[in-house]
Amino acid sequence: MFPRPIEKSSRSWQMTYQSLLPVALTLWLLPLIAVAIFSVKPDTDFTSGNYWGMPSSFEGFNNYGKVFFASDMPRYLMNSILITVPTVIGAVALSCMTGFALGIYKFRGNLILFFMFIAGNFVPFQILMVPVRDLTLDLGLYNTKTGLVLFHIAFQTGFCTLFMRNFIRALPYELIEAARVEGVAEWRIFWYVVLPLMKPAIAALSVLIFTFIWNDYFWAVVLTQGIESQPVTAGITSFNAQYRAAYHLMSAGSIVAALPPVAMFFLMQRHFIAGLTLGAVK
Amino acid sequence: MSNAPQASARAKTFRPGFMARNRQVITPLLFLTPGILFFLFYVIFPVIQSFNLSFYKWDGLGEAEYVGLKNYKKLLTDRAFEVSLWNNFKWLILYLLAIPAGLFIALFLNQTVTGIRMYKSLFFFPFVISQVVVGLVFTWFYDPTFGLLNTILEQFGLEPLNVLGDPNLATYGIILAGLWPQTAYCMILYLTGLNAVDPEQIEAARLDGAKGWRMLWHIIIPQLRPATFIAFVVTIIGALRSFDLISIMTYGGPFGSTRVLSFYMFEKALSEYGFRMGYGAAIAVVLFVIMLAFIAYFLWSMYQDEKGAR
Amino acid sequence: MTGVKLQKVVKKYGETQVIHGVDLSIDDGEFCVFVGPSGCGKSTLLRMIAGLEETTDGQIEIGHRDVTHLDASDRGVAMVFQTYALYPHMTVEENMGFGLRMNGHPKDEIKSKVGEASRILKLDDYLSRKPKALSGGQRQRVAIGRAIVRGPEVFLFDEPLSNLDAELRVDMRVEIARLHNKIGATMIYVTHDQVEAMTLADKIVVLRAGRIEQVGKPMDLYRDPDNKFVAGFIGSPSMNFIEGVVEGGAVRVPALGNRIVKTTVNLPGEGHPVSVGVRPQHLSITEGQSDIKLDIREHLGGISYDYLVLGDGSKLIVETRDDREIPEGSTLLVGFEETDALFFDGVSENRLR
Amino acid sequence: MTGVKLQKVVKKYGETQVIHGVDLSIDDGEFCVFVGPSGCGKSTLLRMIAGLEETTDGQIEIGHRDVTHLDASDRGVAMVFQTYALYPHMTVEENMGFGLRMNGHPKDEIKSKVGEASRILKLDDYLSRKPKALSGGQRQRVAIGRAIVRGPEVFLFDEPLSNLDAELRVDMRVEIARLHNKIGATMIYVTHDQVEAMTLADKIVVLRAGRIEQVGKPMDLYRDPDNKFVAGFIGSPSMNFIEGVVEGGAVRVPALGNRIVKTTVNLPGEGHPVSVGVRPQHLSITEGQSDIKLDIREHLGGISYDYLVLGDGSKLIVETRDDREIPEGSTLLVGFEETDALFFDGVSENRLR
Amino acid sequence: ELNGTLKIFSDMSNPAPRAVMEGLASDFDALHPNLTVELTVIDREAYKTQIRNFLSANPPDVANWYAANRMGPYVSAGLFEDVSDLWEEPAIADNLASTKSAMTIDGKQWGVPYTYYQWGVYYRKDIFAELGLSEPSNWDEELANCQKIVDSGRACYTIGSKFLWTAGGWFDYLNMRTNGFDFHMQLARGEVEWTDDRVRQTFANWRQLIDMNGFVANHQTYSWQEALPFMVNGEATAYLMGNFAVSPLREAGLDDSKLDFYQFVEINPDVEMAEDAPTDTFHIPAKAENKEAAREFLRFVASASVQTKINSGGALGQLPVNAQSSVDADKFLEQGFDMLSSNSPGGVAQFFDRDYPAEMAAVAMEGFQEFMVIPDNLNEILERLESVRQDVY
Ligand SMILES: Nc1ncnc2c1ncn2[C@@H]1O[C@H](COP(=O)(O)OP(=O)(O)OP(=O)(O)O)[C@@H](O)[C@H]1O
Ligand SMILES: Nc1ncnc2c1ncn2[C@@H]1O[C@H](COP(=O)(O)OP(=O)(O)OP(=O)(O)O)[C@@H](O)[C@H]1O
Ligand SMILES: [Mg+2]
Ligand SMILES: [Mg+2]
Repeated sequence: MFPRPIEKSSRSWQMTYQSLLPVALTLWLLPLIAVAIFSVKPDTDFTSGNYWGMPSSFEGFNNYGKVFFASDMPRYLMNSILITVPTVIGAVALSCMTGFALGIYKFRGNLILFFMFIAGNFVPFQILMVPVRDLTLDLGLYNTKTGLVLFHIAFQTGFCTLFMRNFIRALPYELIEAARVEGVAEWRIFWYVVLPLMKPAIAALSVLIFTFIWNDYFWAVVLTQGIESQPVTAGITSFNAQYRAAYHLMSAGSIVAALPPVAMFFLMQRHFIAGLTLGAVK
Repeated sequence: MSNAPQASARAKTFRPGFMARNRQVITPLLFLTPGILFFLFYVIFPVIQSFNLSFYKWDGLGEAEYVGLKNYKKLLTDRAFEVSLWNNFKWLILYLLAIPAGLFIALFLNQTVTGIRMYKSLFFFPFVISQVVVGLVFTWFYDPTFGLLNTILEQFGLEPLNVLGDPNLATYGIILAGLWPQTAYCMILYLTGLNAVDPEQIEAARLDGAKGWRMLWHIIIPQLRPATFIAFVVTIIGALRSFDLISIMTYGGPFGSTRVLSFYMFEKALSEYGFRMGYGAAIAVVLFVIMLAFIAYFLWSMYQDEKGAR
Repeated sequence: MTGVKLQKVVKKYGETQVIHGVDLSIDDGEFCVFVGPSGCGKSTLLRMIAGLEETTDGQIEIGHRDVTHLDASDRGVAMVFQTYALYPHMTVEENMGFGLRMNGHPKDEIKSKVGEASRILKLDDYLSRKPKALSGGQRQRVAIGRAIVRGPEVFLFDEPLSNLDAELRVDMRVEIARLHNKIGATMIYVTHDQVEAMTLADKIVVLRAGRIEQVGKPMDLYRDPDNKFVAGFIGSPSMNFIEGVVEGGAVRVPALGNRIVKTTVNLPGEGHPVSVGVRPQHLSITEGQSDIKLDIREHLGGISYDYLVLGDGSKLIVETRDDREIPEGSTLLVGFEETDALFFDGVSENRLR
Repeated sequence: MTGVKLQKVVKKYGETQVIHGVDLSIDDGEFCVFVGPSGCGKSTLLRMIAGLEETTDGQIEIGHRDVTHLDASDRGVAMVFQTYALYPHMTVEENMGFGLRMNGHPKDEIKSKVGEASRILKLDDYLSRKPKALSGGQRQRVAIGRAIVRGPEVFLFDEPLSNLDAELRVDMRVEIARLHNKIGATMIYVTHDQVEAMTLADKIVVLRAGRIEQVGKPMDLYRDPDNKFVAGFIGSPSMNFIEGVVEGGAVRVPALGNRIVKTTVNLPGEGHPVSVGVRPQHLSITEGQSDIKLDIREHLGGISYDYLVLGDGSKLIVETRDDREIPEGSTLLVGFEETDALFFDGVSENRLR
Repeated sequence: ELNGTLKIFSDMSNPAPRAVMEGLASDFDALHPNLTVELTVIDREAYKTQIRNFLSANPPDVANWYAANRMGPYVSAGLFEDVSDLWEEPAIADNLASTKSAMTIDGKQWGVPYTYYQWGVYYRKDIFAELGLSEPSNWDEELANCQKIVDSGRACYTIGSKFLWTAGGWFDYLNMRTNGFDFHMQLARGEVEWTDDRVRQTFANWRQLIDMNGFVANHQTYSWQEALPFMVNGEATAYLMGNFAVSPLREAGLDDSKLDFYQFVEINPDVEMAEDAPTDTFHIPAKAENKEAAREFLRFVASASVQTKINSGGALGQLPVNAQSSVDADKFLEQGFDMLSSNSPGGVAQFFDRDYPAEMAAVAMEGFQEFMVIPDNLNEILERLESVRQDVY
């Protein structure tokens, strides 16, 4: 531990460190591991008080089978996907444009607009709750995925703009100047020069927004109400209401609900971490 | 070379059209318009509306009734509001523990041994998981009958604790649950920050005889300032926005002792016995004002950075 | 017909004025180099010509076209940046053809033009590589290639070689000279490297704090500077200046043991301060009793530089070619031919002629 | 008694060996410069002496103390980094005093030592500034000041001037020389700058791929290199090498019109290839019919460089001092004094003596 | 003949009620071939907040809700359809007369009830037998029983008060037994101060049970379902709950030999017994599109046969409202029916959070929970409630 590379320290400390790592990790993830074990236990383990022991039999297929075939979870998962994916696309697309405009051009009010996005991103979103709910009702989008998607896009645009603008800002400005000198129109500069260079940022941001939106609970509760439009975070509460005290099923349900962002994170790990570094803020 | 070229120069003098002359202004405007419209529509106007609404009494169904500052006056004597405010401060202070904790883990993991990438990712795990799930997991962890916590306490022969049922402990219990993903977040910020630490400075400090804690304190931490700043900002925001965990773990209880402003306003405005929109909006405004201090601080430091830049 | 003409060109950033009414005309096919100390406005002036900075006042003509308010993309210039500014996501070929492609030229034409440029710059083997797979010198060549392809009227270079290491810099310098010989376009080149300026330029423009100090051929500036600033700026190591006073139609130099330097130039009135400028290679030293001390001697192989400290604390640099060693710390006598000395007004710093 | 001695020092990174058993001894108070092409191991060797890299094998002594396995902070060395490595969050004063503070020296002592160093380096006015408010040269001085304050036995410099611009580099070079004269500590200095190496060093160590090629005084290396590598590496512009063949006890040089160069050195057997090395200033050119062409001529004021292309495509650089203009593209005759030529075995590249 | 679609939103999200609701929908669908019935079942807790939104935003044609005060806000906001016309039809007017008052606001009726259920004490017969206890009939016996149970290492009552309303049930019963039904209504209407001595007496009685550790510990962390296992595992012997608790208890393995029911005991002999019997209802949103079909559906669920069917032990396991319906041959339903029809002379209340205004109910139930955990805070709690009362009414 410490910035001093471990290779430079003694052999025995290296061994200690190597063996300390899995121990620390297990402790750190203990709650999750417990849930994972819960999810493959038979229900008799809970009635017989065997909460923390090894599963007396492996019921993983059974439990997860219930989640997938005997509950509304698949519907909720589908809803989550239908909410998350369009939001990611919309927010990233919008913010590519705003980020480009704010990052490249010098015009009066640039900084003010930029700060508006940042400030908007940082407001406690509860303050938006009542007006946004009314707005959504008025638009006839209450309890629709569209309503949720539109709001998420708008709200995430603040953060995404901050992220994209800072990323674009870090691109060598000469590239844009070079293109200008070459007689390339501004929108073509955006499309052919800036956008391809933003690929890493787009990837990173997409993953980031994906997890944010997937894990959103508050707005799901505020703007939707039923199985036809609620995402899995809200769905899990009804699922849990349905299987109250059936810990094995609740665990399995939770794991299913948590899986997509986790999978996303693992697939796109590099981008994800890059994303945090680049944009670095939420 | 005297007359003719000048004439032709004048002839060729090119008066660009309005578009061409203002290209550097119009282009960004076009690019910004959709984003700004969205944002105004869904974020900026609602904030203003909330301010406005806080001067009304409205049950969300009928007509709103203007009541002036009455909602705010009522806040002053509302015990639940006071509790929420206090809890918010507890959140603010204790949530900041995520920063040193994250730093500690980051330092621990900042090595190059085989599989370390995997470890780093796994340590980051809690942050990727929905707070709803985190809340559930910790509720079970604290469960007074079978929870792991009490199983462990029993091992040590200690009295069982009902963390979430004890009005003095519940908030801390929830904050601890919140610290788990937040620490992971700070950890990853610090890990990336550590990547950017100038190795030559560490070497210089080694030659200067700085070791261990002193190296950390005098050299490493100052260099991690950007990471710390961001960790600070996100932690503060996270603390003030805390809602999911409370909603899942205690629903504000026992008897309202774990409420924070964001939850209380939800309760007042949209929950089963609520629908006092104006009052809820007034709470939101208070929350906003608290946050404003941090937003202002953040913008100010961004402005300092921007001033020097291009 | 593609010279460049600046008339009373002014640039302000907010309140601060960085270019103070520059007048300059660069002929068709000329190689013009801007030099000057850091921050004097070289890049700014170049970028104004390119259209990357707005011109606050005055007029810029390229080939008799008033381009002052034209967008960069409409000026028909090409620019080579210090950082190359290659598009990292495109291959060398795409980089070079990008400008043509964006302006709707047919594929065949692009291909043939890129091919021609790559032949000139010996880039044929790298056409399908991405910039990051190229060495610094190759990247620089691609950047130049990109400029060539569009066949612009004017080339602009902003310190194009300063990111290369010494050896490559020499090679690329020669390359650019060769290119200019070959395509004969107007070129404007910013550098702070003495050698580049002296060797490449048809015409050097010496800038100082947003104003032109002198314009001329390299050797003219070297031999016949208009003022002390230019004299000190051109040539490496810099010219030595020794303070003197006009006395009886000649200049008395106290620091050199009150040596009286005779000259035919028009000296100012009696007692007026005058700077005597002598280049290091025109000074000669011999051991001898005086208050001039040899501080440090640097051997560079063929030549040595001797750093002298005069009695009044000022410093002189002497370039010597012989291998005769005078120990550091010795006292010295310093001499020079009177014809090698230049004289500058001690107050206005203008050259006395 | 603070010389540095390396014995069979080896460095491996995993499997790759980058330092191959170096033996070197540097005397107390000596100024030793490591030069060599990029990647040859200069920095690695220096950092091994500093204790920043572990020594895989061999022994390092500082002042007769075996420090091979000592921690960096216990070796009594100070290092100046290429990037300065100033602590950005501390003022100049804190930067300089940091080492003493970490070693528990009392405040007064730190203050007086920092004061002394800042006086030597003329940093008094900047003591309370943060590094980012300083210019490059000032930062470099602070970095040196930080090294001085700790009063180390040995100073290590890793390309300390390479981030400065040309003018400042000259100033700081002289500054370092002066500092060495003043405090007389042992200094080891890594650079790839010819001029720095030649002017600063008491002793130059030429490295190549982790091995020492030659050690000696600058002018000794310049005049009397042991092999072609050293000959080509020391001196700027580099020595010209022209390929020849031993014929009848002399060397025939086909590229110069089969000129026969006579020499007293021990030549290898008949027909053996030999490189003839001549420095640019020792070549002379005259216009005349031949297959040697003047490619480009660069004027630098006092001197000019002529780039010649020989019939076999190889190149020569000639340094001329006269102002006589030979047009570019002319054909030339090239001559040199036989005594100015060095000879190298065409196969082993060793110097023929 | 009906056609188009009929959208129904329902809060019957627990497994058994859900099946009933789905059955209702499909039966109705089958009756009307040209009509498509779309059923949306929403989580019972979530439904309570969401009804406001969908009533105005995307109203269904039929929605579940509750009788009495709970429907007040929607009626006054004009979101429920006046269905007085249905109540003029004899099939409803005659057979549902007993609940007409609970469905009436401003002299009009706003929906039809389909079920109600008794509250009372469900207990572990086998444990009572084991301890030699019998069903208590007055407060002293209750306390005596409880003492024995506590001595045996169990809790008398399980309860999960995380979502507060279960504590409201306890207060309702203690208050109605201590002060009577009329006092309950006065308090609900805000006509009595919370600091009144009669209220204090209610709490004093409650405290007796609390002080003897009559309730399971940590009830504040559980929902009512999470409190069930205490009873199932025998850690607690009884549960004051609505009849809907029977089905999960049975599912958990408590058959009729282990599970039994008794009416909440008399405390103050001077007051008449009164019961909580919440009535669940169907309404037509004012903005419904297919009101014709909706009315037909209301008639359908109000009919005797349907109510018989849906309230049977295998289905909801509750009491039908229609007088013509028959009560299922279920031990608990029969007992409940008897109790409500013959042993509840004081009156029938809806439930704490249906009789009291929402804001009052929210603060009060929170106070009850606090009282159950920290009885010593009573004064503070009552003062707080009093100040809210003054605010709300
Ligand atoms: N965007 C800007 N805002 C304000 N001042 C500026 C801006 N850009 C440049 N300047 C100022 O204009 C002056 C000229 O800058 P310029 O970059 O042209 O100098 P330069 O001669 O190219 O210097 P260098 O050799 O260091 O590149 C400097 O004093 C600089 O501080
Ligand atoms: N950490 C490392 N792991 C593996 N190889 C390394 C490492 N550090 C340096 N090397 C290798 O060691 C050799 C010597 O590197 P070193 O930095 O000492 O060169 P140098 O002479 O200082 O070069 P330069 O002039 O570019 O600074 C190089 O080939 C380099 O690739
Ligand atoms: Mg510049
Ligand atoms: Mg190096």
